Amino acid sequence: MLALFKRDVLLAFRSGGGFGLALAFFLILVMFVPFGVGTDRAILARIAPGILWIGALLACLLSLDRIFQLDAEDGTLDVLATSPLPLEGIAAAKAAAHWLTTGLPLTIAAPFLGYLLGLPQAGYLWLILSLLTGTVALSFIGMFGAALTVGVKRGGLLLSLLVLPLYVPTLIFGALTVVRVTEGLEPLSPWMLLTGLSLASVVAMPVVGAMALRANLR
Amino acid sequence: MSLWEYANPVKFMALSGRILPAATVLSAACLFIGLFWGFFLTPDDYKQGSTVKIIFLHVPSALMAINIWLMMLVTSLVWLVRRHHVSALAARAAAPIGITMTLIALFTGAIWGKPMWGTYWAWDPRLTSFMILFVFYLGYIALWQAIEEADTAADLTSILCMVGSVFALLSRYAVNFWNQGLHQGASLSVDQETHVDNAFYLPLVVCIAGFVLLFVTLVLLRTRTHIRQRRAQALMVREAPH
Amino acid sequence: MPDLGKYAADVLSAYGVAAVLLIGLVLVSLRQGNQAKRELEAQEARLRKNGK
Amino acid sequence: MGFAMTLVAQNLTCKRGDRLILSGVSFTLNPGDCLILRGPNGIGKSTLLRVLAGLTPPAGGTLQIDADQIAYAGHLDAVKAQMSVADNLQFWAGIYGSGDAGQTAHHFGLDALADRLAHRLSAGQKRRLGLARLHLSGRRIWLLDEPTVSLDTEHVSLFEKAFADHCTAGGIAVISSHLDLNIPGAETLNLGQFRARHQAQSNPFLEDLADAGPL
Repeated sequence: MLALFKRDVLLAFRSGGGFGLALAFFLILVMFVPFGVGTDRAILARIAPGILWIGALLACLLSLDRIFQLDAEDGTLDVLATSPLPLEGIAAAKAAAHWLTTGLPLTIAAPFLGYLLGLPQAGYLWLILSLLTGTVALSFIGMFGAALTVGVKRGGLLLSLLVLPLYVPTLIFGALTVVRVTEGLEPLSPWMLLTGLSLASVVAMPVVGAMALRANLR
Repeated sequence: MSLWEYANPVKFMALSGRILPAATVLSAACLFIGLFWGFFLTPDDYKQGSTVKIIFLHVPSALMAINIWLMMLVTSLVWLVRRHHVSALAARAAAPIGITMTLIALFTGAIWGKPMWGTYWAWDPRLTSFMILFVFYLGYIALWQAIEEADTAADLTSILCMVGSVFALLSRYAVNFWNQGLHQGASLSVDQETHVDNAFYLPLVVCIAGFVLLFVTLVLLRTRTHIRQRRAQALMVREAPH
Repeated sequence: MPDLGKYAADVLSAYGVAAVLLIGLVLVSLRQGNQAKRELEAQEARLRKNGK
Repeated sequence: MGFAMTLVAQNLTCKRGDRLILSGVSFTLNPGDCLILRGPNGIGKSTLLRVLAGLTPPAGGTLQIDADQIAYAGHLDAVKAQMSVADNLQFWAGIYGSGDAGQTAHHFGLDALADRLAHRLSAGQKRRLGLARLHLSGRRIWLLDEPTVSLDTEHVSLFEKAFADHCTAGGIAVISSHLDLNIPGAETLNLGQFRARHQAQSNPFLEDLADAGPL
């Protein structure tokens, strides 16, 4: 499992990998917000938590279809499925690699982009914390969507349609954590729910992801 | 005589063919009586005026929107566990009905909302949940259409339905957590104190029965269509050997 | 026609939208059903003719 | 060894989509046996190999095979183009938790190419890398789908030798091929004899549907 995880991380950084893509997309998205809503500091600061969370979520979505598609195209997925690794392990390793190469960089980039939007002082710690645990759920749920659509040619759009509704609770709890702290309310309860959701995804998503993969490999 | 026998397509076609005319007549009658009664014979509400008549569309369609998803969940699980093809096809047949019911619930709700709350749309938890349900239906239908191999499509949509149900519940909880709403409590409940007035209660029950029967009629009709399409594919194997 | 008062437009449009959607669904279902039936019958006839 | 290492297929039935393509496929392979699957295009060689590999469940019949000993190679090379030859081998060594990547590279004459990115390999070199992966897996049952396609005669004989060595060492190989392979002691199974009757459906539901009178 470790070997697969390491290889996926490595490939993300190689040419044609998705590493820089998500970050660049996140930056551009945040940059576009003042173009759309104006430069009023008060408005930007107010919508900053939501923008950052939605931006991270969409950036995460961007590289999901690479999780299985590339391995399916060159036959690696078939071989992996007959290897000592259980499909659940393959699914988990790939989701974890996706998180390390997408979720984690987005988390690290978020406070800087938050500064550009004038996120209130109190928000930074919880922005980082919420993205740190929340992007785990995004990667694992997204991996499930990728497993469903691995057999569909050019399934990127379908993948988004399937995954976005599944992202609703994650987005609500994640953004709410940051919104609440910037409004001077306690952020702990939505954050705990968010983290619980992430933990549950880590446990459950590889199982259903493997089910979907099995159906697709048939 | 067990229910599982209707997993045999021939038996299902025979039975559904016999039920269908009766179901059609009954659902048309119930819908006509219920809606006629509701529209023409009920008094105006002292507070809501004539808009209360929208209840006869809004409540049944909202109930059906959720229950059709539940029915899809059950038939999907039956497919995953026992691999009865008719069950998978019934889930497929139900989805477009479910999405239509969701749309009716959303539209009638919005139209009702304007005079009552002063706006067509508010980010009320229930409205929001229905919007989310709508997107779930969309994804489910899109997945069926995207996958060519019929049994694989049945597998994948069933898994999506299963996982989607969990996330729909989670979303409902999350949305409640996020915003408290404008909706009144349950319209229908055993508790005489809270449920809607008797004058509306009876026609509402007839309307709900009408919607349920309409669903049964349509789901049978659509399942029959899918079985015929499946037979056409199966016969293609005979037509073009290897 | 009952007197719908000042909300006439709202009530009527709600019933209108619902009617359009429901009738649309019924018509689409019927059309798909008939089409599937027709195509299947054509196919069955073809198979019978070829004696398979 | 012994019982667990034999591969027994009894009355196997394979499907492709709605269509039953093979039925009644039976054979027994003991350690050291090599089976070459022959037959016209589309007969179901690839499908049978996928069934043996456990990727596709058989539509019927029984299959006894030690899943922990399977090394499968489909018609795609499963080679990562963006990684070097050495990295590719190292990765599979990590997945199978066995074998020495360097030694295997040497064994298959891939030493000189070790640092080359896989997308710059020729078709034959890629195939050789795929073969090295099978060897590296340390698994006893090799399932190969058209391993010699697009290879020159020199490579073909290299492959034949590798299969012969594997079987001599007590391994099992099932190889689909469109041309004759010269492997000593190999048996050939022509799948044409197992072709399912051409009307057969892949499951009872479809069989019922197709057999029914007009619906």
